[in-house]
Amino acid sequence: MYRYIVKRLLLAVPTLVGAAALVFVLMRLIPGDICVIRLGSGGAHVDPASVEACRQELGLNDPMIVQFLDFLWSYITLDFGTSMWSGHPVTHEIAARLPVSLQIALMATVIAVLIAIPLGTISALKENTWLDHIVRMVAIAGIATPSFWLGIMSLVLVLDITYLATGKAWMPPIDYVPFWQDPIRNLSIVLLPAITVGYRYSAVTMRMTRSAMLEVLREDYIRTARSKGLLEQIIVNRHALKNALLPVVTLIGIEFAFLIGGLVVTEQVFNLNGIGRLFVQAVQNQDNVLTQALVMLVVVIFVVTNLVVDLLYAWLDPRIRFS
Amino acid sequence: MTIVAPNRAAVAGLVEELPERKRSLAGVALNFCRRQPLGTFGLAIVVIMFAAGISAEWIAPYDPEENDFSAMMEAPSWAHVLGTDQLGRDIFSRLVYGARTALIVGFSAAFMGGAIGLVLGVSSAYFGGWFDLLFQRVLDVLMAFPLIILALAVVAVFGTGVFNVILAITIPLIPRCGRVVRASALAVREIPYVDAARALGFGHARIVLRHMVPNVVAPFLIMLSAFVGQAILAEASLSYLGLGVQEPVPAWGLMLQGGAEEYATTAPWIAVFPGLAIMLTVLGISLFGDSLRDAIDPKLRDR
Amino acid sequence: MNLRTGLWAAGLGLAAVIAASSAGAQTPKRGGTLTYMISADASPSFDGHRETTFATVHAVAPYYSVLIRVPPGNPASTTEFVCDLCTEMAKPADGGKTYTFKIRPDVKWHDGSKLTAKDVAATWNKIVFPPKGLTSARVSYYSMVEKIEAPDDTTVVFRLKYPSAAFIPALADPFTWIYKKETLDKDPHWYEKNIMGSGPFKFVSYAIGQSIKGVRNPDYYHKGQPYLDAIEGIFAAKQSVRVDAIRGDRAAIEFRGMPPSARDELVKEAGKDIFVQDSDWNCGNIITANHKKKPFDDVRVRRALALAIDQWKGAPALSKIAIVRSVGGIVFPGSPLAATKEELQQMVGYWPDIEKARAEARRLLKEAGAENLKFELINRNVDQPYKFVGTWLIGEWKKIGVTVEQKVVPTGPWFQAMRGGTFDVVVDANCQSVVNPALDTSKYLPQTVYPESYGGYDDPKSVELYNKMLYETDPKAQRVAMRAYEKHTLDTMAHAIITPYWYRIVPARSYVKGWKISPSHYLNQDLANIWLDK
Amino acid sequence: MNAGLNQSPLLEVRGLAMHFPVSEGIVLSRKIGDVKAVDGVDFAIGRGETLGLVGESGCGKTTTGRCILRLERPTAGQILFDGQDISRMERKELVGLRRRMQVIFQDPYSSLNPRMKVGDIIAEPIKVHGVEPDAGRRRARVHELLSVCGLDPKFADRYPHEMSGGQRQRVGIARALALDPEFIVCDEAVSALDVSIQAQVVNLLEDLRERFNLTYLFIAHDLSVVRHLCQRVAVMYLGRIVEMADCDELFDNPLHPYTQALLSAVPIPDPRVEATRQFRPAPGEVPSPINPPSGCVFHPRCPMAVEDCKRARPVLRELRPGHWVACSEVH
Repeated sequence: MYRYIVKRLLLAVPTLVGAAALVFVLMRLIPGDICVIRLGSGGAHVDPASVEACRQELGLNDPMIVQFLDFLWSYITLDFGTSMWSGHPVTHEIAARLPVSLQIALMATVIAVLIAIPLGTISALKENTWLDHIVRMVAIAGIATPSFWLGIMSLVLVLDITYLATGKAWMPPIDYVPFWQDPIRNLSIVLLPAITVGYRYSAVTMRMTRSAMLEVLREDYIRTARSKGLLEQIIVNRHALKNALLPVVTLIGIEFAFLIGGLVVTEQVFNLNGIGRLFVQAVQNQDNVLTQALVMLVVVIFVVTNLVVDLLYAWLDPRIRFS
Repeated sequence: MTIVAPNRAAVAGLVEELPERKRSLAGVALNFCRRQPLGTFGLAIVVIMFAAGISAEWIAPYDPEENDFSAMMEAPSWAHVLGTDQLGRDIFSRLVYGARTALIVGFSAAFMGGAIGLVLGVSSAYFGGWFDLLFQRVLDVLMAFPLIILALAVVAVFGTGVFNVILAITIPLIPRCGRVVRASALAVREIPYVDAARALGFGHARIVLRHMVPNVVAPFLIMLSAFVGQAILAEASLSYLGLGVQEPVPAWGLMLQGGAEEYATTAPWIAVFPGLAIMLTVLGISLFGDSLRDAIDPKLRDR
Repeated sequence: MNLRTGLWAAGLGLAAVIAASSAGAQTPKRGGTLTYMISADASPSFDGHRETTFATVHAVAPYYSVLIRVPPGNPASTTEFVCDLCTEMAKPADGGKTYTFKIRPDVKWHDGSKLTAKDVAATWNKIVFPPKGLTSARVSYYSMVEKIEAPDDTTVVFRLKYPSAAFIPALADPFTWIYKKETLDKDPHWYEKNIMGSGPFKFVSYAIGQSIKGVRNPDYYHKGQPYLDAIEGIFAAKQSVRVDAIRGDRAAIEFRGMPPSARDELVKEAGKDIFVQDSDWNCGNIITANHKKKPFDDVRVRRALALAIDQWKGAPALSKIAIVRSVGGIVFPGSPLAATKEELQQMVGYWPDIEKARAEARRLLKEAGAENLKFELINRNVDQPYKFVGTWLIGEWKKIGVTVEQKVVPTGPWFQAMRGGTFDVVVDANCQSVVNPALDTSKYLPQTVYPESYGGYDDPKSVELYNKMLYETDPKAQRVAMRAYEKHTLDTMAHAIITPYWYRIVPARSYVKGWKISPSHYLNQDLANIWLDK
Repeated sequence: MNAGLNQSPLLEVRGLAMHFPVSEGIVLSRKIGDVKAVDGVDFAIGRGETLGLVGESGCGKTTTGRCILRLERPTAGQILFDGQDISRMERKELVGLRRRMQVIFQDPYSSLNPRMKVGDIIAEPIKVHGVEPDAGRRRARVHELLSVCGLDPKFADRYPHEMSGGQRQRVGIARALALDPEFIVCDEAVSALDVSIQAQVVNLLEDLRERFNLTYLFIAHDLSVVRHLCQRVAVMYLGRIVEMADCDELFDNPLHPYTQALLSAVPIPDPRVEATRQFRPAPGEVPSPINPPSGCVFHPRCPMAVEDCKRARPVLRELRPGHWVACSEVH
């Protein structure tokens, strides 16, 4: 078991290095650099001498290979560098944004699971009835709706409804406060985006629950259980659901890893100061150091979530053993 | 070698009658419609969108790129059934032409990403060894990048425009396809007809393309339907971040950019209709793809 | 100047009340917290000397003092400058080569220590002569400065290499915050990540990428100010968020400027709870064709591109949806040096009869063998107003049979395309803080003279005309010289197409008082004079 | 070694070994051993002869066949085909060999590409090797091949899933014949078929051998089929040949204790049961090929084993004319 974990983590090393190389190359393929952006984005003067000084200061004039090796070496020594944009350590930059993103991701996951598993199960049990059709429609609509559009619409709706009802538009607060500091303020900020993200997430999960349930319900042992006259309830809970959960768990895990990507757009809509928005800022500012750090973070989250999913899988299904 | 009349063994082999051919295509379609009402609904939407995209010139009442400063941000009326946008362009016309853009972007990205992923996935499974190892690591790397971030970087490198947007969406789709295909191709690789093909001295290209690819194509086709939807949504997201298809090209995602948020309260029709168009189209494609899977998957077919 | 007052009819028939001058009539009230939006993702570093974005000014300016500035009571002035830290504006001596400033003796740093001329001189030395490894973004503004000294604790002396009228406006640059010498000596990078000044507000906290907070500086040397107890700036790059924030009264104001749609929305809903100030903006988009690429080397093609554009009809229409408004030439429309409408209409690109202009454009294209011209328009990924302008232009060009594909890129690649000369035609921008047409119009000089001119042309005649204008001291004669330079730039050579100047609209909750709009969003941002009427 | 042949052999295998490395670790993988699937095999097949290769599943007989076909690259040893060593040949050089040497697989269901019509399956090699560039003549040739293999030429337009197992196996044979080979490896070619169909296919193979002067390597675990079709038989155990002799000689007079055990396991009449049952002629488990027993690999299960068997690896000796045995205890 521990051997397996170590092995999996070692396996992630080439992935990390590959991701590092890819983001490194990609960022340097983008024309221009952070110096012309920071010196020129105001629309005024871009003094060539200042650009040169800035490039020198940020080490952008070093040979590519030197920059890349520096980058790798700094990660080996667990020094992730400082943001080229703000001058703050990237750990600092990321730590400031992580709580919002994590909170939304977790809340979205909870919302998704709470909606998806019961509805997916019902849909499978009532296959091809109008109930099933409605649930499926709702689920697929969740995947089909652009999440930013849903976000915009829900925000506008909140503003308009409160305006019509009270004569004064209400909008969620703009600056994030941690839950333990001010739970109400925190939730009023986070709830809307969490629901927006969670809906899409629940849609994916619901579909998977339904098809996994359908598959399990057709297995011989369920038929046997049914023919023995066991209560439907027991069959569903004890036999079917437990087995159907396996692929659902995988999906939840994988989707969780992808959630950071989904947050990119949602955080823009709701002006949340999270990882996704930071990602877009870093790419657009061509802040190579920060972008690299964020990619590494996402890759690590991806690797770890996949590992956790596999371990969970084994825990749920004792037949799976690691060798 | 010369061959003469049928021999003893040959005669012995002719024991069974030739079996009947399978049902006709129309019969299959009819059966699909009966069993999959949702899928049929989805198919209908897709067909309508296709029709709109193909015959945009005849359907659209206005030039979708023509600015009309005398009719800016007009609410839906008989002259402009879905209203006009901030530059006075007819929203209905832009939606109709936008269907073309959406389908071109969606299908080209999905098919290109799918096709490259298919060939790479199958090749990886076929050749095995270091190629496969390398391929898997590359897949891991690409998969770990959120789709929108990878697309964002690609657009930043190459710039916007329909072609570059397609490219930006295609690249992240390749590993998603490659991974699924590789898994099924690994199974196919172990099937003796691949060995038979090798023993017959066929080239790698022929074995991969003619013997392995066609046999992993069924799950792949269903995955493609999901990709088309994903590509359309990715285009919309890229546009939202300002890096999708650019003005004045009529595109749904683009119609949601800027105007959608800016005028969401004062001129909601600008934001609502393109969003609905995206939602309906992706919904249609997904419903159809899902039902197709249900119809094809033998595990789900027996009822 | 050019601050517009009175009624302004909006696109949807809504009216916004603007009464900028009436604000001064009331007696300021003390107290309250001002929450304001900063329309950017985040300030890069806190060091104004190093940064160029308004985000840094809007976030950090309230914590610092400067040597001189535009008058807070009349920030729209283009000619008037007043002291902040000095006691009196310096008079040029030594034939205009020496400026001596006396520094106020009553200024305290936020840490309690006393601010002296040594600090001022050290700061200006850092700005003008940055030590190796330090970036100072506006070094080129100060190329006339030879030496900066502080002979005693209350005196700062600037010695120039040659007399220059551009010196005092450059000295009033809103980024030139005064830092403490002791700190600079210890770590010249300290001010990138930390804030410690002598301004009207004391820095309290910064939530990375989210908000910045400060409280009233009780020891502020401008007596009675600031009026506010506290300030909080919240970063939000998305316009809809900022509009919603003001709509929902989560924030009171956003200083950069919003498009008309935002104003209409706010006014429609909140009515008199919203107070709008607006002004022409010393910023504009310039359409530059790459003279090094065919067929843009042909002046006929460039003239045709200019002729196709109906500025007079386009500007008012665009002003309903984008932050642009006034048709202008190379000079900021509010300036005395600017062309009148009649003068403009003599030039290519401003003809009053658009049909005639477009016929001429088609003729020119045909003559140049560039019928059915197709090209790529590089634009920056900024909605307001870049993309609106781009889309409008493409529609205009289509009318003379020119097909344009818009390629929108993020800021970095946009700059790179211009600097590398890889574009066909680009939507460039020129945005200055202090209005100074004589310097601002150097943008249209050849690249050999002015590095940030991206057309890739060489044009000695243009340099000659510019210099004639620059060194002319008589205002009337200078205006005539400017017309000649302008005509040469826009008509004869058609080096650039000037799109309508930006228009700054700042809607705020009407309880925000005391702040006055200026033609630049960089100016007048220390918030000392703002008070809340609640 | 030219065991038991009077003429120059068509195929000769010398010291053939196929080891699959087993490694551990991911980043710095280190080899921890080999699966010795084939470990020093020698035999030869004369022209027109059929050699049976029998043994339990996992004994390496299929791997031997795959090495000869060069679907695998053997670790060591030589494979002389018509006097030419093919064991080290590269892909390109092998193309010529492919036309002379073919294979018939065990499972008729999976050895045909389900997405191709029968006609195309058979025509493909003819087309690829440029034997018959003309499409019409190629079609005629396909029809010929189908009739030779006892199938109605109309089957050319059918897909494999529309056919029965026996019919499919005939298609497999027709495909193998398409390039007009001299030598065919029949890898358990009839094992998956019903007994009645088995007989038909065996008859067909026999018939084809006579008509086209084919040489077979017939890999099987079903001894009765081997006895019917083969002239000589080699018995494999754990990657090695333990006994080889003329067919009748081997069946009537097995010398190696393993062969004896193999022959004593009475076949079960029901072919389906026979095909699936655990074939275990001797007591005990077959040892792991990763760490085969020292000396004689059969010694742990051998009733006759003596102390010496653990040490010395017995060589294949010709105890009687044409009868070779690898056992130090039989004389």
